[in-house]
Amino acid sequence: MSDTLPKYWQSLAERAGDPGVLEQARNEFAEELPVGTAFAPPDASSRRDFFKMMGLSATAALVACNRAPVQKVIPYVARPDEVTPGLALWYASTCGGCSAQCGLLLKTRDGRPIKVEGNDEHPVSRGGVCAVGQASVLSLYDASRARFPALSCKRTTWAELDAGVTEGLRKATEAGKAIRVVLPWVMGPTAEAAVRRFLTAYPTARTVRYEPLGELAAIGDAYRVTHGVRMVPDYRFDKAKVIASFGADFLGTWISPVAFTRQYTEARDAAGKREMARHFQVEPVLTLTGAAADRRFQVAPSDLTPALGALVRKLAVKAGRTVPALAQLPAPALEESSLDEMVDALWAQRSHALVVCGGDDVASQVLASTANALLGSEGTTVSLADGMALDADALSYGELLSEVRAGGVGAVLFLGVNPAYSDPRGGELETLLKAVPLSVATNDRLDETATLARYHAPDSTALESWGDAEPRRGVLSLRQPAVAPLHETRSVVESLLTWAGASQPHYDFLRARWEAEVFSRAGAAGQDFGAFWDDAVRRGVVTLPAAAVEAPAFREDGLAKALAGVARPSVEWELVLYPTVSVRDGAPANNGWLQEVPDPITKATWGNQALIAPARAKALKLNDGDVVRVGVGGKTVSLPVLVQAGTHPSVIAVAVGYGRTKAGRVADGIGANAYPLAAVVEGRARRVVPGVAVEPTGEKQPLALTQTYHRLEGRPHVREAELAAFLTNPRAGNEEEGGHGGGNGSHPLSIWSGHEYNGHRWALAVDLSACTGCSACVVSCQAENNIPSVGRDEVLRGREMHWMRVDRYYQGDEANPQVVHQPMMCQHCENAPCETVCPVLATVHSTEGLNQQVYNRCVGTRYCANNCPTKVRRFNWFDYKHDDPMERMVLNPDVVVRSRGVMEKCSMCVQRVQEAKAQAKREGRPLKDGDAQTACQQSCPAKAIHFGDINDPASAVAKLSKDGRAYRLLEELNIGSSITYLTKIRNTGSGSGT
Amino acid sequence: MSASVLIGYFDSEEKVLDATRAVREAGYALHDVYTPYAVHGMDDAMGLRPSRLTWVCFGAGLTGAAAALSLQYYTSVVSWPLNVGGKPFNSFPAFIPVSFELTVLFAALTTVAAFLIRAKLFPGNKRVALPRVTDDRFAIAVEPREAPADMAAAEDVLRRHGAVEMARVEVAS
Amino acid sequence: MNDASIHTPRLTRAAGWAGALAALALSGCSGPVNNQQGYMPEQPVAFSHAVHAGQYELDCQYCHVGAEKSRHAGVPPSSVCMNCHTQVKKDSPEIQKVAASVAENKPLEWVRIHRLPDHAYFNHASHVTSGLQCQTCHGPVQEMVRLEQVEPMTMGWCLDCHRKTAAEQVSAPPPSAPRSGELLAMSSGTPPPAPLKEPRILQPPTDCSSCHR
Amino acid sequence: MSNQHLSPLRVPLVSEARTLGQLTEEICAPMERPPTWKWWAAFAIAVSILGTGAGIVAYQVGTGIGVWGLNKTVGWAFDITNFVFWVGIGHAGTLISAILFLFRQKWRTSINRAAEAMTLFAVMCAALFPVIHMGRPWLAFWVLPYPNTRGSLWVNFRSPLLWDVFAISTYFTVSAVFWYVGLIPDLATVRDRAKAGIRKAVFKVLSLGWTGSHRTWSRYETVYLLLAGLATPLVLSVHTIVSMDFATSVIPGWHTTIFPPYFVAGAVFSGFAMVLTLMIITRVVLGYEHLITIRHLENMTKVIIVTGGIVSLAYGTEVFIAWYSGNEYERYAFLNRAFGPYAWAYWTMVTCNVVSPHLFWFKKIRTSPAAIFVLSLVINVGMWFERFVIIVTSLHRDFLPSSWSMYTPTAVEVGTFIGTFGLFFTLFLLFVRVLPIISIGEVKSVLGFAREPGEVPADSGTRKPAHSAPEPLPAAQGSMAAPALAMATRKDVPV
Repeated sequence: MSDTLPKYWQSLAERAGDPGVLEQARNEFAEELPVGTAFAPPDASSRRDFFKMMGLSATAALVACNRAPVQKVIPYVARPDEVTPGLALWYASTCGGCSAQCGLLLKTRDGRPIKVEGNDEHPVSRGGVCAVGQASVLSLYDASRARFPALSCKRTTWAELDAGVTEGLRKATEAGKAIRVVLPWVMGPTAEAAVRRFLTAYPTARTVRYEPLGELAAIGDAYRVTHGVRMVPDYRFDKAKVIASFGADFLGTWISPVAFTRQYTEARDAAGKREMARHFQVEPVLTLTGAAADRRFQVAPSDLTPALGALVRKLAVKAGRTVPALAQLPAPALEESSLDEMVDALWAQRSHALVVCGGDDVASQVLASTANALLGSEGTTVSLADGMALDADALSYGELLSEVRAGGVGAVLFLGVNPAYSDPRGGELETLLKAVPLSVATNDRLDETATLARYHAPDSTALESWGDAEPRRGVLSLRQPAVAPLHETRSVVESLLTWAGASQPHYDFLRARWEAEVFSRAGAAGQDFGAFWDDAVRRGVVTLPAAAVEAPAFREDGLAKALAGVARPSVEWELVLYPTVSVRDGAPANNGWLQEVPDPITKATWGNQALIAPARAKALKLNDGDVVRVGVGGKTVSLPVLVQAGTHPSVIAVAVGYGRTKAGRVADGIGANAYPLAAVVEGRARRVVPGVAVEPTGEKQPLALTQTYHRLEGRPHVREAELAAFLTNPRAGNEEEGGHGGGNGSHPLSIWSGHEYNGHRWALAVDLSACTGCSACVVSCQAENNIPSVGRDEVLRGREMHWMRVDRYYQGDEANPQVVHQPMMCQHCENAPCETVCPVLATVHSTEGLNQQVYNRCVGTRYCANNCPTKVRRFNWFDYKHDDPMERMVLNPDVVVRSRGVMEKCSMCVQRVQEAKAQAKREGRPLKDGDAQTACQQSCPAKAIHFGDINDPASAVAKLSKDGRAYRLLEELNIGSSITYLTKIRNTGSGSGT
Repeated sequence: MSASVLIGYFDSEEKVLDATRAVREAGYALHDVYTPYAVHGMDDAMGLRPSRLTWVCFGAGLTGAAAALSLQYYTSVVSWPLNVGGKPFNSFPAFIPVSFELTVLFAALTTVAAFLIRAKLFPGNKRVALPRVTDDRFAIAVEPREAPADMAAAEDVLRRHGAVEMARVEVAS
Repeated sequence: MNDASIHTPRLTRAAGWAGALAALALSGCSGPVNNQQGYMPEQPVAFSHAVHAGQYELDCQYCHVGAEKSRHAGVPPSSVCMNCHTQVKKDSPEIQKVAASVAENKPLEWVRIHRLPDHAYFNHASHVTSGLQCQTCHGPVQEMVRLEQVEPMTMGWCLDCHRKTAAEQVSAPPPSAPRSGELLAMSSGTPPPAPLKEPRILQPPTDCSSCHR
Repeated sequence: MSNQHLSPLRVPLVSEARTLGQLTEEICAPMERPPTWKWWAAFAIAVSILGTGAGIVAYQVGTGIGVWGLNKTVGWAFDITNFVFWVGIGHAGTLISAILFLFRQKWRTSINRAAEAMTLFAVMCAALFPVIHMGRPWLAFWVLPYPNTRGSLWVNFRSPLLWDVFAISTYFTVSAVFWYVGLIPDLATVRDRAKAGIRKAVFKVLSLGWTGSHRTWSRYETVYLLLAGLATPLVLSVHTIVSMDFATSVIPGWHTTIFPPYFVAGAVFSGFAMVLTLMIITRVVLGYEHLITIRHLENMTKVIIVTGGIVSLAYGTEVFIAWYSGNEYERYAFLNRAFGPYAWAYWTMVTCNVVSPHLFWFKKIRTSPAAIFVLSLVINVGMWFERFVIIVTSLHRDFLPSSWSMYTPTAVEVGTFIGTFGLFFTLFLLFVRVLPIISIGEVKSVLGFAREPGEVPADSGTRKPAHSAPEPLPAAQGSMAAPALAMATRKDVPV
């Protein structure tokens, strides 16, 4: 039977089967789990300690079963003031998921953080949160996180660790050996201050900035060339009218996808602005951004830079400038006409045009910067004044390796970076570190790098620690803990300060720095810092008045040198290593939600694949699931093939972030690690590798896809219109009125008169034009509604449990298809086919128009799911137990955990709606539009989902449902869907029609 | 009180039909006729009236239909009306199948029950069948009369119509 | 047909048995299934609601603070008991248990009496702010020396009240907790929001998703 | 019974001359002698399959429906296929009994008992699936409307599944009653043949004190007629309701108005095929070739030709309407059936159900038990695939292409299906052992059918030895113990 059980849940059983592991697990738990310590003196000042207690009573509640076992109620001994059991507390904070640092609201219940939402007041992320940010709350409870500091992977105390580290640092300093702090580019101003304090304390210390994907480094280095400053400008897609992106997946993974998505949808709000930015995408592999583009040109990876060069050349001609450095660039394979189309469009908008470039190639970033300079878009779509300065003095990781090899390094500190896994030279680290007397890692777990370090000083997660961020100059985002550290971990800032001999709590350091540096700039004249601080903590973000900053100017002098190496090799295969929107560079991989959220393009879960073009697959007689060996320079990785439309024929693309070996029980062994295949050019890792060998192994490995059919078969489920047609006819592309009469609002002939909805009537509107398919909603829904992750085996059987999914269809040529995304959830049909067929009334309609599913009444005939025309119902095939005592803490106590054998589906977040209604009632006021938000709506970075009362004519959803773009699914069935879809508008410039 | 019944055994359907008619025409009261299978024409021969079980069946069927419809109406409209798939509380067309089934169920069970009761068939019944009438013999049972001579005449009638055997049996009345 | 027809009484007897069985089956189905009515376990501390809520007329929400704002009414922390019992009846062995709890920082493990299954959502605040008396559901607590579950607390019992309340068009009392704006008004001097003009007619929901979600 | 209207078209229903006593003897003999080793072997196999099936079901109930191959798109597959398959088989029994009775088809008499038993066993097999296909089968009783403490939450009388509950339970109850009522006189025969002992005691209870009184016979005939009259629309209603599980849905390929007659015809089609399968075995094994004659078999093949024709017509109509309706989903559903990933199942169905019955136009095939036997199996396979095709190919690709998926059964599903055959044959073998599988009373009443009055030998007290079977299958020969063996046992009866 074991092989029929889902793998994810099975792995516990596997562990249980191994007595050694079991013993280890037991010890761990005995020592660390709240059981013994729950009643330890809760420090009166540490207001968030008591979650443990509440966790315990929650455990009791979950254990409770049919017939009255005696249940205990365990109250606090002394209840913290702000906590009322059963009431949610919200903390404004800042995401630590990636360098974008979006604003968050953390929802805690009874002391446990249970949900991450976007902070609407945050001027950069503006209420959106991506999938990774959403999932960070599950990572908080990751059972594989380090629970204590360690020396040589064995438990130690912080005091011993600090003594050892300080001693090691002192020795290194005394010996004149170098101390190297390896850290990411973006840590936040206060953490950078702590790093500076550390560097001051140890004169031989220097920073090494490490970034697995190399994107920020490439931009920084390019701007050092073109503007003399190592920085990342603030890209403003909202101000752009034409966007040309060369391989930058800015909606998916590039720099700050949440902020960019919101800006992008604003720039393309055809309905509101009556105009729409045109988006060109030039890329070798279909990305989320390419899928959204109006015009997508497919090029080989090695052709990206030449193509961009040619574009810049043409721009220079338009601008009447001669840039000699451009002449040396090789000619691109991209057609002249395509280039001209882009150049004309860009030049027409000039300062409102934006050229961006992705990847880790400095030359192409230099070209993008040149293009923006030529267009004059600096200051509008590319703001250098608001940009983010990067550490100008930092060494590269390659330089560090050389130093270590040379024997001059006395201490290395890894601050949350994992080069042993994510650098192609990661394998060398183990031997190299043996020569370094002191090595310390602050990674959150004993991962690939931390196990190599002598000391492990685990950092607390972003949800457990203080901190701040400056995602745009002048926008200061505060991070506050939503819970005291669950384990014996310590904020990296505190660690650095301690080792620098200036030990003080992170909070004090942060507050002091804010008082000294932020408060003074805030222009809050006459205000008391205490009030300012309290307000900042409450809001989570402070926007400082614009300071007059002189933006650096473009200069040509370095171009020739920077562009010297650009070549266009002609090879059979080029390997592209790309990050996915879920596990990104691999850091958050040990997270069931992220592993299971399907890739927005490939729809693959649990692992990476070798993506190849359909034509190439046909030629090689390769099908989905055929395992190929990808090799370069003696290193090989075996991966199943996924035939991916929109892939350049010379490309084999592999996602990074998989194949972890020491991330934990979820991620280990899922997929293969492709980082070792990366090239190393001049000490830098490069994710485009020309000349790899691809050979079929003859093996098969099924792909865990959530969608296996990719064409609409001409069905009108997704409707689209060209901008020009839409501007003349608001119903363009949406003329179809449903098969047999009817149309928006009006009902086809029916023998029944229907029911009246006199009070609220909830409905959703989904703007297909705004939706980018990023899948943040899927994870948000999963977090809000206690949806289990079922594991690879169950996904393979087609049993993922997501209540909402994002359908992705291809149209046109499969070599370079048009892509549409359609969020799909329960349609809450007025005449719901599922309700009629349930024998036991487990699914019926509410008086507020919701299609209710009563789990406890369900006997599990699955008839409803069969009769569901949109197949959005999900069945609990097994007991998907939330049995990890840590991970169970993430459960939302307002939503019941479903047992085996029952059907479940989207409830339109009825618990949130009820809570909003109850709140309004208690406050004695009517419910306003926007009081109740569904989880998917809340986190959508594109604000593509609108929820509200369709009976309230003032509500957004009521207005949208009457829009010319509005249509409902399957109207000819007379199901009366409550979900309105809005036609997708494209701006391909091809005139009219779809 | 008990009395002896005269039993005449026959070995074929034709003979027993003839004999039955003859016994009745001779003015004897027929106690009953026992046969191994349902002999067609015997109702006439014995002068039995058609059974009234058809009416029981009809009544029970009506009861079943009424019960089913009221159950469905009560539960769906009165007790807890719920909006199921936008259909009205009283979704009459959808109630027809169950009504039909219950009509048949009530009719069938009631008819059989009425038959069993009327025919006094029940488990634990101590009645014993006459020899071989459940196999290959047909038997006519003639009600006794006061005068023994009459019974002798009856025996004669039976014998003339081919009775292969005669017997007198005491039965409870 | 009069052969051996002596067994009619048996038939009637059998019919009687069948009837009795059917009645039993029916009563079994309609009777309280799985409810805890009458549950009155012993508690770790012999706390008497009759003394506190009855004799001394303490407000329920003095101890059960969550009742008006949270879904949980909450069991009071031991420290709440000690608000008075540092002075009153310090020497009682029962009080000493509570004092010990506070001293050792070890919560008392009360036995839960009123409970709904996990799949039923219940919100105290919604009911209390609608003007429902605690006793309506919890019985005459102020007379109970040892607490007992009085009502069946089944789904049907909940629904009966919801349906009746909806039918009778009962109004909610004015909110006792400050409304949004009122707090601000109290502290900052801005004009408080206008009082509600019309009383809120209670519309207790009978939708499944009100409680099952 | 005399028969005045002899015609060349009518042939005797009992192919060899028999006395009443001989008939009793022959029909009761198999249950009165100890079982043969072949019966034991067959029974052992059936019980072990049943046991395995029970184990598999226990595992499935204990672990979860996830052990089946279903997924988010295909929520029913083997389970409901098997359910409809077994219900379909369960249709011939009551149909043969009731409809043929109403139409005065006297040839029914020698097969109706076994066919009714088959109905009951098939319905038991069928009823298993709606229960175990539930995610929480232990709550299956929730489908019954009974007063409860949930505010009295009732059931959804609009759901075809609920109609199924009532239809299947009514069908089972009425079929069982019909069968039992038919059995009462024969039970009395067995009772009267039995000597004192357990058999006597048991049959005494079961026969309810039947005396063969004609006053009772008279009412009995009325009741039987009424039951037949009730059962006939019931049979039709049951498969109509089963078809409504699909027909009332919105899924293309299910949402079809012709389903009720189509399903009923299909049920009769498969039911007769199953009756043929069983009867061909039984007549050989028990030596009943003169009771279950070639003519009986031939008549049933004719029914199969007709119902097969109806089924074929339905297939054609579906495809035509899918094209004619202009509904893109409907069109796609049928194109997908014929040419999609499950085309193999569709063409298996067509071959078995549309093509193979036409072989019965040939008299030679129609009168060859071996050929009929093979074809009956083919038809049953075809009818199983029909349900599979309807259920799985409609579900796996419906409206939104994004949710399209494939279904592959697991060993658990296949094992459960095979297990139901174990249940079916265990019950059938027990039935063959303990009850007269041919209605003694009814066959006796047609003994004289199409014979001169004198042809029926009046019982002279002498018994002919056992008939010689026309062409017994070699394997079955040994079990044909001569009725003469049992002759002595009844000599103690006077007269």
